[in-house]
Amino acid sequence: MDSALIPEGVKRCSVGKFLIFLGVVGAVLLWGVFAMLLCWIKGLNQTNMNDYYGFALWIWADLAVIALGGGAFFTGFLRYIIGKDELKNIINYAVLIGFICYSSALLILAIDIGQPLRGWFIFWHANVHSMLTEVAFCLSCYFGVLTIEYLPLILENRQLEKVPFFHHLSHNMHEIMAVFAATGAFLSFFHQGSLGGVSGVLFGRPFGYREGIFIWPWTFFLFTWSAAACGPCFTILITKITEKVTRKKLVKDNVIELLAKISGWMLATYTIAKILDTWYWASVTAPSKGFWVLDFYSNNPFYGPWILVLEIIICGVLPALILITESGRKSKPALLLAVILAAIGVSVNRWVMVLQVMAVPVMPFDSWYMYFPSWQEIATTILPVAYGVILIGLSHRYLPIFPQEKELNPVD
Amino acid sequence: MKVSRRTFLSIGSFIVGGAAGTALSPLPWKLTDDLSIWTQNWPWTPMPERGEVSYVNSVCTLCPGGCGISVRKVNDRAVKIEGMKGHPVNDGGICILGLSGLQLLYGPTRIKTPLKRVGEKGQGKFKKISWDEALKEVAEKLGTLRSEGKSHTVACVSGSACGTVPQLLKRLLTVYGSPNFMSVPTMQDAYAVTLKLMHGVDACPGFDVENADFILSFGSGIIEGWGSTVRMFKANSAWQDKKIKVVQIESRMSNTAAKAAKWIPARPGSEGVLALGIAYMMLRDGLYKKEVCDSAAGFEDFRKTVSENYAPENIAAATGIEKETIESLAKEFAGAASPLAICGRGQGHTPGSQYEFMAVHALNALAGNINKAGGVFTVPDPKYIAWAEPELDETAQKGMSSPRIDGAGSETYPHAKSLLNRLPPAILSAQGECPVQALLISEANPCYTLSDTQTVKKAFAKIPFVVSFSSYMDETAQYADIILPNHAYLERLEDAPAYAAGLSKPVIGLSKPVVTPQFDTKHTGDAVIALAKALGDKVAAAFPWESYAACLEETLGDKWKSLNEKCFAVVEESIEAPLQFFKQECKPVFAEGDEKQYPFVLMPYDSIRLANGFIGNTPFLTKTVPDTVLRKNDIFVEINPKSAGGDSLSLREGSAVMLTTPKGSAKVRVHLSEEIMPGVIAIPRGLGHTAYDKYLAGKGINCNELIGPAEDSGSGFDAVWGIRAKLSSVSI
Amino acid sequence: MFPFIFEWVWDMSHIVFMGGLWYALSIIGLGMTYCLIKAIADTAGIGIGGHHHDDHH
Amino acid sequence: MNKQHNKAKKFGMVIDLDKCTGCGACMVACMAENNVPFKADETNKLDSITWLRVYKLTNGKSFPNADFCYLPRPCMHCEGSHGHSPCVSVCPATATDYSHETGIVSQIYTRCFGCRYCMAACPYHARYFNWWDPVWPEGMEKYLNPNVSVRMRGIVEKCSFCYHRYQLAMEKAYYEGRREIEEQEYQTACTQACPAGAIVFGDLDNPEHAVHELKKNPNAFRLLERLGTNPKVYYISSREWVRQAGDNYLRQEGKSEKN
Repeated sequence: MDSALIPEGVKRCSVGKFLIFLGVVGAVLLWGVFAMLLCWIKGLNQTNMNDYYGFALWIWADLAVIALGGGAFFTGFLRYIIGKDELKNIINYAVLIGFICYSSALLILAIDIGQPLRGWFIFWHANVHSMLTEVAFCLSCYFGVLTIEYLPLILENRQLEKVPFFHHLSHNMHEIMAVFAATGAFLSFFHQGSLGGVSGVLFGRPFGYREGIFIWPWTFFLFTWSAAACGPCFTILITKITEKVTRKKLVKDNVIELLAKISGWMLATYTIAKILDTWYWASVTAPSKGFWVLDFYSNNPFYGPWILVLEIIICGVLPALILITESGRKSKPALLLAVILAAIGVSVNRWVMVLQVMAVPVMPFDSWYMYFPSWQEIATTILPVAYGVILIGLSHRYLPIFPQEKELNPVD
Repeated sequence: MKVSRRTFLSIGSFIVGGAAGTALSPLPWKLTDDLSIWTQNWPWTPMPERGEVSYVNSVCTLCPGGCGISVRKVNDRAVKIEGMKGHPVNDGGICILGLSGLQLLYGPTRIKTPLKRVGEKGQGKFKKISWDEALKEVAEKLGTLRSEGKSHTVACVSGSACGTVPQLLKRLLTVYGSPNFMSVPTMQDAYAVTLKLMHGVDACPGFDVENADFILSFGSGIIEGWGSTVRMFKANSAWQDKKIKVVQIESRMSNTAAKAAKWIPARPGSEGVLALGIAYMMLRDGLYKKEVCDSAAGFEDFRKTVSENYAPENIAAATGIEKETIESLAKEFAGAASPLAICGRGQGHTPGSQYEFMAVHALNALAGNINKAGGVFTVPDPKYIAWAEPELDETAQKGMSSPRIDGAGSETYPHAKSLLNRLPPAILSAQGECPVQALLISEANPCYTLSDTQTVKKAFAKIPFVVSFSSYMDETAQYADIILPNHAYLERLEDAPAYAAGLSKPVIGLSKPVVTPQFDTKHTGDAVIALAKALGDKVAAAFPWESYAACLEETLGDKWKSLNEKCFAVVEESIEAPLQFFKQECKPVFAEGDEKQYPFVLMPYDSIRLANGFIGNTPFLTKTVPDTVLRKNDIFVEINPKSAGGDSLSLREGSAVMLTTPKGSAKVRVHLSEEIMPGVIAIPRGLGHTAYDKYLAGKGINCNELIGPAEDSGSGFDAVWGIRAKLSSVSI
Repeated sequence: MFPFIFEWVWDMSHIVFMGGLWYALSIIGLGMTYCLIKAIADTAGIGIGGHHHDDHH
Repeated sequence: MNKQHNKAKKFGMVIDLDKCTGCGACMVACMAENNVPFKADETNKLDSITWLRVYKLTNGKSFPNADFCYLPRPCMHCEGSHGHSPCVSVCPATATDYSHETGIVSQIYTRCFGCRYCMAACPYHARYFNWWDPVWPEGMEKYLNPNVSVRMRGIVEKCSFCYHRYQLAMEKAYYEGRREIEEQEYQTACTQACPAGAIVFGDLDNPEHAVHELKKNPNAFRLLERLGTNPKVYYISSREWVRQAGDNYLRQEGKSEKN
């Protein structure tokens, strides 16, 4: 039925099957949209956030998806700036995942703020000293860049490509894509960093606060670094999942392995930096404010030293070791484990830097407070996941996302 | 369809150009801007109107403390209540309840028109009626009862006995032919009986806290709302500045105890014993004012009784306090230049045992501190109400000669003027027709504030005709047949004798209307006059005034002018108070219940953030209640962790538990606190309302439902301070 | 965001931050404008860059 | 006249915890003055707007050596270093500002779009979010104060040191031809209401104001001084454990650093 739209030389499932898939995921999407409307119409009392948890699940989701979406900028950076040409076989997908992550982040932000209709004040009345201003500017600009990077892909659809204007536009955009990618990388370095700065600058919150250089706390650099390390891992992970679902090999192993190797070294260096940062913070920064590091990990029902071990050792050192060793990269289960751990690790880091910062009591007579999101918060957080799945489904079906697909899956 | 390059180009440029054009036009920017402006002026977010600012001085009558207030108005709206500077009671300060008074004035619990009951008694279903209908119905009912010779079956409960409105009610009853005027008893009444017995005077107690230099408090909530709140707070601050020592004797660490220099946790109920233990030491060591006491009547008997029974070793078990502590307390107390011993538990809203009051007062007497700077004063009634004796007709005389329903003034209870606590049992124990055929209630909420409220409500349900003058839909108003709503306190003109201010001189206040009445209400004074007029003849003749305002002006006479200007007048009057010691005729009041079956003692405690009298808590007050007292609708009781671990309970912070007393049980949650004696459970007073609005109703439980009355053997007042209790697990 | 909004101060932070922002925006804007104009021109067969395509992807 | 023209002021508070009775009058005075809304259930203190909140501190000892103390916590109007208060610098929309003229941290309600970053930044929990539409029972909106705007849902609010009272006092002074106001002309609602006289308010830099001397009391301390927030609310307590409770200390620091 829709065969005219499907790229030439590839096989896709039947329309019926595809519609069932859309229907199931669409139902989840609608649930999320319903929750989103509740939050907009009735206000944020629909959430379990409170005056102690001004930042909660959504801000974590924002930080996490932006870190995971970091595959787009870093792969782009490697492909267009460093010149790792093999990566052209995965860049499309990295861009698509990035596009989904960033549009999701913007949507979540629009739900998260108390007065969405005034959201534009962040630009109009910008306070340049606020990390959040930097986030908002760079995020929106980079989202623009991702749109620009995604647009040619859409225009390469079999039918659209027939329109000469679209064909030329797509071609021209490819021509100067390095310029956009460079701008995107520049923007990304800053907004990934400023997201790290969000909690790093909070000198009233000793758990989040870090010293740094000029106006940038160490978390600024750690966030950029970790996004560069774990974003590509997430791209690999999603690629692997897509291959599993479509029961097709879509990207050649050497491409994946190259990306995994670079990620591995990034992750290894990041983990070392993170350990150093944690050590300095635990032995110098926190004590100067009257805190012994275990104060942050005791007297509460959830946050214990285990989370530090999980984030740094299990989800940092371990995947880094797997990825930097050739045998690790070549072993499919090990590779899969490593990218999963890396994605979890960066998510745990973002969780800690948002939720645990809020949970730790600062006034000596205050107490730990735990938080569990309301269903509306969970639904609105799952909403972008459903949206992402649908967009991937549509893009994979109708757009030539994987340049190696035809070669790897010859149609009889 | 074939799209030619030209067509495509033109369509394309049209779309792109159109989009760009729109984006560059002011339209989207204007819309975005308008939307954000709209969010700043949501029609459902109120925008208070500006206007001319003015201040009206008045006197707060939410409690009998008699503080001066200054109310800020914007046009005809009252917007803020502040303390009146220069007022002898509070000098600019104001308490938490007084501050939130506008929530009562403009609040949803106001009764807006006269109401007539349509549902079952206590159900709270009413219909609106006119003032004419309402007054006519009440007058007819009263007329019928009077003509049937049942005038003595009409009773009246008033929040206080002082002031023109209570006196008008009393006068109405007198000329109508009923002796049954009752007021809600407080510690003032227990003190009044004490002063009568120990000095032979009719007087209110005054406490010269500003000049005392050692304060020994037997459970009085000095900063919990005892006496006149603001005055006591100021005194407490002055003590801090002057390093004056306060010793608080109390089984739970109240705010007062936390602020005090020394907290002595004594077994609850043993305060009177402890006071006499201190008296023992003073007598033994000759640390008392011999020139005052030795010549006082009954002193030798008193000395003998105390010496025989109150040696520290004898009372150590009862009080839980060591001999040395008692010894040093006695030395410190007697050694101070102006020591002051006070009692009246918590806010003093309940009378307490006569034994205890007299024991504590004896300490002041031994210290020679009566009617002296820094001591206790006998403050005479200001006596400004001097109306002509009314002429009683035959019915009235007959009615007045019948015995009082509550037994006050009888041989059994010679000292009490009224005994409201005896009213419910009198009604419930009567055979045949209810001994109270009609009841008038003004400024009182006995269905909430009396002990064992279940019984009280049962009794109220039996009274055939209840008339309430309440401004608010409280628990008692729900039991009314007719409600004749009074103006709220900021809407009416009324004298406010500050009998609870505890100053050494009587102070009269004048409460002035700050705003015009918001609803179709009537001043109770005017309603009483109207009722009297409707009853006719001699009853009407006793009320010659055209209106309540005219009555008040005439009553105050030469004081009217200055009162009207300043809102207060200090009456320069004092009274001779010869000292006489009492024979040991009073007994301590024990907690009801079997010790084995009920291992704990349950004790209500007062908090300044919980109004627990006739006035219900305002939303602002409830908002300040900590989450260790109330969470959602669950009340928390305080218990020492040592007591929480016992049995099979092993309670944790916030555990739900069944609290059972001989009077009833209720599901509560526990707050583990090191600030309370093991074995004692403390429950906040002031929660558990069933009436009022969603900001108060249904929150927690009323401690009075779990506690039964304990009649004092000396005065007949309800002197209950606690009850035995047990905790059992509850299935959730 | 703009010098005419009252929060704007001519200080280093604003110049650096807003400078960076407008720089990035300009590149993106100019780049897209170039692509669009060139695509229109290519479609109309005028040809700006000189070389012809088909050698790509 | 030796006073400079419109000399910069630094308004602050000194709260005597020995006098504070924990009665909560300051909280209610604040709510009444500043049109703070209330809900039917305010027992969840994590979403209950109380610009001034009275905390109860306990010494952690067991009966009968237990002790407690109340501590009223308004906004600290942190100066940080040179006005770099924790919340002001993080607000992305310049909706909160540190005034170098008065030392007051303001909140512009119509500017705030509710991102709550300032709340995350404030270690004192002095900032509150309007999770709900403010609703008054019918008729009760009559008592609302026209000098303070009612806040709409979805924005952050906090103690302003009753800034509107400063404006009114300044207006009155200008009207009477004066450049400066007297200490008593500008007092916050909580200070005015405190029945114990525990709160003293004034210009910390003005030697004629009571706070200027009071803050030098050897028993004076501020909350969380070690964070560098440089707050303008001082507390006085004669009890050592209370002063200790004002900041975080490492175990090995013992109890000697502050006494």
